[in-house]
Amino acid sequence: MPIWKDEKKSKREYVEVTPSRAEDLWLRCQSCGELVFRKKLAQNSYICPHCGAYFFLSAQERIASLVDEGSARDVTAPLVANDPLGFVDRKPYPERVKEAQRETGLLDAVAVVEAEIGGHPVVLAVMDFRFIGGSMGSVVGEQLCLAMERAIESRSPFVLVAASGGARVQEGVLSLLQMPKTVLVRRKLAEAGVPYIAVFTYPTTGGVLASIASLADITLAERGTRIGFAGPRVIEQTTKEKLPPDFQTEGFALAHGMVDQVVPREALRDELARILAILDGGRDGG
Amino acid sequence: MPIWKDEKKSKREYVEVTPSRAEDLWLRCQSCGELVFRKKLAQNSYICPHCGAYFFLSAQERIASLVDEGSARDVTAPLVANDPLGFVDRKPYPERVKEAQRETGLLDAVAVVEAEIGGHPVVLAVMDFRFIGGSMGSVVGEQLCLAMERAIESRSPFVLVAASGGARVQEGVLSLLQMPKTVLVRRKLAEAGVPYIAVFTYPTTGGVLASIASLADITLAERGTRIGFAGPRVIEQTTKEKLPPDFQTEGFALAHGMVDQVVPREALRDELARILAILDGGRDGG
Amino acid sequence: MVDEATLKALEEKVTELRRLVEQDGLALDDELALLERRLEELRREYFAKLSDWDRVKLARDPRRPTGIELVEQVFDDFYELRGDRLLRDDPALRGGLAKLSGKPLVVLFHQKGKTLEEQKRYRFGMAGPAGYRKAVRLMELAGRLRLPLVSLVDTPGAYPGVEAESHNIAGTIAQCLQTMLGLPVPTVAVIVGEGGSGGAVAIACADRVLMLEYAIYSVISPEGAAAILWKDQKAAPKAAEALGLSAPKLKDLGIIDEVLPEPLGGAHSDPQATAATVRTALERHLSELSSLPLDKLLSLRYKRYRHAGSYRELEGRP
Amino acid sequence: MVDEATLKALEEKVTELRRLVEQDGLALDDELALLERRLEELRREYFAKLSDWDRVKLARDPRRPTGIELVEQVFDDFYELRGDRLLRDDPALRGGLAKLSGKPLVVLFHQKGKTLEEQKRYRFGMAGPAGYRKAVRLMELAGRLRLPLVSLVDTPGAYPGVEAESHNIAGTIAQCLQTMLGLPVPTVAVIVGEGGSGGAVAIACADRVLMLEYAIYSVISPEGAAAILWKDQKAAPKAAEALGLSAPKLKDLGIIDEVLPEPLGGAHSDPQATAATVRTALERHLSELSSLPLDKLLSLRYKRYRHAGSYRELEGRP
Ligand SMILES: [Zn+2]
Ligand SMILES: [Zn+2]
Repeated sequence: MPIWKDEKKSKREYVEVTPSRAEDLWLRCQSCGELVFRKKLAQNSYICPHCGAYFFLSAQERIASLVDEGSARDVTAPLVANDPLGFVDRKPYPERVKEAQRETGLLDAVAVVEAEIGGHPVVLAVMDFRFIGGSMGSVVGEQLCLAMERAIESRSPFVLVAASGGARVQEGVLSLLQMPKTVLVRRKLAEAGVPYIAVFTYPTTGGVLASIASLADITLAERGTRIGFAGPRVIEQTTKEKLPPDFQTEGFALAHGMVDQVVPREALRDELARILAILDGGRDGG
Repeated sequence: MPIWKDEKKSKREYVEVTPSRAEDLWLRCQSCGELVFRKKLAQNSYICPHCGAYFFLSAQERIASLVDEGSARDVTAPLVANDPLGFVDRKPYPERVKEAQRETGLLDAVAVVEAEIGGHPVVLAVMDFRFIGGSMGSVVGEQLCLAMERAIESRSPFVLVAASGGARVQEGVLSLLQMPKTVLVRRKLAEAGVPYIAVFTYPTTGGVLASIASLADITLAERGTRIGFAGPRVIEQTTKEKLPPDFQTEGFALAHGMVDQVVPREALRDELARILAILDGGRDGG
Repeated sequence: MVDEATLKALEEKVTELRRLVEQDGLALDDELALLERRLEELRREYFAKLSDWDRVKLARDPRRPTGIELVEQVFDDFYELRGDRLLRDDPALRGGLAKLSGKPLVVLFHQKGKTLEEQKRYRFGMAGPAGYRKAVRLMELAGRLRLPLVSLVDTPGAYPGVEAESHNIAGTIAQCLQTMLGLPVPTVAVIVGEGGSGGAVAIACADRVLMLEYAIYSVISPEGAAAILWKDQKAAPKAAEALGLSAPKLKDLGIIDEVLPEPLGGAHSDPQATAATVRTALERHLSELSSLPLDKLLSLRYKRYRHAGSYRELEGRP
Repeated sequence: MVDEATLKALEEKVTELRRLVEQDGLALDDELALLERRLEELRREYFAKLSDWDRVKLARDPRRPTGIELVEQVFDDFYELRGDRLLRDDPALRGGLAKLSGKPLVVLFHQKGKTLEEQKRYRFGMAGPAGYRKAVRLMELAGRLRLPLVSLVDTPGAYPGVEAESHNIAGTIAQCLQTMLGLPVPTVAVIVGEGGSGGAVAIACADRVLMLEYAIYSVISPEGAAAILWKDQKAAPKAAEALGLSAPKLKDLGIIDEVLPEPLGGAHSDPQATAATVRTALERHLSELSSLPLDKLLSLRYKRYRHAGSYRELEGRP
């Protein structure tokens, strides 16, 4: 999985890092080759203390890195994917789902928690790219809708940490329909006046970007993410265009007005806490 | 007054044409030098039958060229400009207003009629560039608001033929406030679901373009008009930019998505009638 | 078994012969009648066992009536509205005012080309940010003037390119979805050719979604799915089958409301008849939807999209 | 009579001397005190007979606190939001979330620069389509989250240029007006420097419009009016007088609600005090507006702008 590495703040580099297994106490950084103690890594927002490379984050690790310790309550609905098309490519879809479940410990590509960030309650949905590329199928769509409905009910801001390669191809048009579905409930969130903050992490692309992820009140991009609708290969094949070197980087997105701020991973929690503190008028003496 | 001339459809040229006096039976085309019989000119949409140059149109002539014969009822409110600032440049403002009134036979830079176009009732407001450059002061702002309110009441589409150099400088910020004022009533028009068609004629610029004129449901540009916010001289002085040859032409506006269609003057009436016929669901058997 | 190439060759021969008879007055009526009978037989045979890959090719056939051809035949009048009021006018996604059964409406449609030159001009029906922004503008116009919205969908997908990404094509599609789903007027989408991914659903999230019989609607192109999932370009026919992109299949899944039958040989073999079918269906669905009170219309729309998807409650953690 | 140059020279001398005393510890207290007394006298004299042209120069003085400097001192926290979601981020018109008296709000402000380099970066506070589109976006955000909107206006006008015209700067300003006038939340504008024409009113059509004492608000720059109406660049001072662009004059005309007093010498002579004045005024006006029911707020806004202007009924045709 290619992720971003910030070497002396000037060189930009993607490196392959194997997703970690929960039982490993020590992890080897694929960028500099050093062994890092997992606990230390967690304290350092999963950034290699030796070379600054960003380790890939599971949904669980991402949640832990963002919320106030001990505040998270898992509210992911107990839903699993059907196989409406009886889809078989090199593998049957149900098998892919089961494998991803085993690998990630998740039911599908998103985890939802109620938690606090800097003392401010939120409904937090975190997508996991390890689960079939973070693709949005029926379960992801439903989880996001349920999360937003929960945010409306509790009047807590909705925070989405996006990480997705796009639609869940194996569910066909039903997967495509998760775009209007999530947008519809985002409209309800807006009508209720509940804030929605999106965080784009590696990668935020395709149908997720072209629906729910692009419609936040406030949009942060984690440093090193990829943000774009179409894949670079598709673009090069279709248009024969030469892609600029910063194409679909977070800097490209910022330069083109697509995101409000680019945030280094280690600052993300504080940045969210600061925004939530401003919005939380009722608490701070309003 | 520079207006546009279409010579063999390829050459683009602006020519000076003196505004006509109502008592002249024959007019000399400033483009080709030929004398033209006024009545014949009127029948030809005030386009020179010899060279195709567009003659400058007064508000009264424009109205006559657009509406069904005998259908127009003048509903311009009997309002005249005050001189809130006691403004004197090379001439006192009240004197300028009186001169313009004498020259145009209008109270201010806009005339409003209830009329029919192709049998479809409209409230039609036509600006007159001869009246202090078609500038939008308090009277123009109020007339446009009253016209829109009349359209709301009668549920007839509102048609604005814009021709303006911008704000009425002599009324200071009060003139600037005609921008939010007209936009506010345009909001009411929208809430009432009454259609609004704007026709950009020579020239549609400045504060009028940056408010009411840009907010129509459907926007036509008469061939040969100038459409732009800032004057070319201001732009060249401020930015030292070289302006492209088609800058702020109706073709430029079409190319940049600012207008729906460019229409030759002789087709304008039929074009409006066709749009009104489509919108007029109740009449045509709906 | 009849293959596509044989059929196409015969179709072309018949067309040519018909021209000779009709225009040049050649006395070939007997030969023509014979060939026409043979063509009909072949067509029946071919269309009886249509594979999904055949459907993909049919849906993309450049002879198929394009957006503007349908619009001009389906509606009584059409007045095109151009431009997104910011960037430009995108010719790949067009729209304007139109009239149906004497009532005004707003129509949006993708535009493809027939000749190579046209195809280039319309970018093969792939619209960019300006196109989808124009769509948002016309949707808002429809809402403001209380006019129903009809969309005719025919695109391989949104245009992928540097300029499109620079102008936030993804965010613009999201805006389209958001606007269309909130319209206080009836909305009907007809997938008339290719319904390709995000670029299609952006203007297809309607109260009613209809499909021409040989149109396709898919989350990804079969070629794309073949490359990504099968790692094999040649797997496209297999992918087409797996993706469930045909109109009958999508009707079975409850994703679309109605399959609009095409003439034998496909829409291009009789564009007039095809347009008449679309027209009749639009009249019926619009009349049904227009009779609903607004709150009912909106709550039905809400239900339709809120419950889109297929999943089940967990019976025991995996 | 004191002129601007004399005053400015003395101001600079005092500043320099103060630096020497405070930083380098030089024993020049007596000289400083003397000069400071003299400066105060001169200031009093100068500011007592301020011409409108003097005000124009004051309003444009690059030493004046810029948008971000005010925002950081007026509000308790400020979180900048960037980008128009289509073109780019325009640094000449900025905005974000802020807090005042513990309550969240959305703030918009023009940004000018102090140094030449900054001035270029911020295009002298002249925003283009991306800036006004960002303003629309943040206005909509304020409406959605029910947050009051505050704008600090300081611009010579919208940016004039080919790119701005290509992206419909006029239409974008019109959108700004339309959005701001429809917001279901209290809106307060403060003209803190230059309120230049359409680029100013685009974010100044608020429920309350306040002005710093030496700010200006004008339909056209005095230089522009001089060129167009007097056909004479040197007539700018005369034009400034004629245009009625000073805060007291605009208060007399009922165009603005309140003149916020500046420290002697102007806002830049005591930015903290200026910010405190703005803050207190904002708190008062927001608290008044927030206590109104929404329909009352909107009907007051409607009256304010519907009745803007000065005209009379005709007594007899001319
Ligand atoms: Zn490392
Ligand atoms: Zn002539």
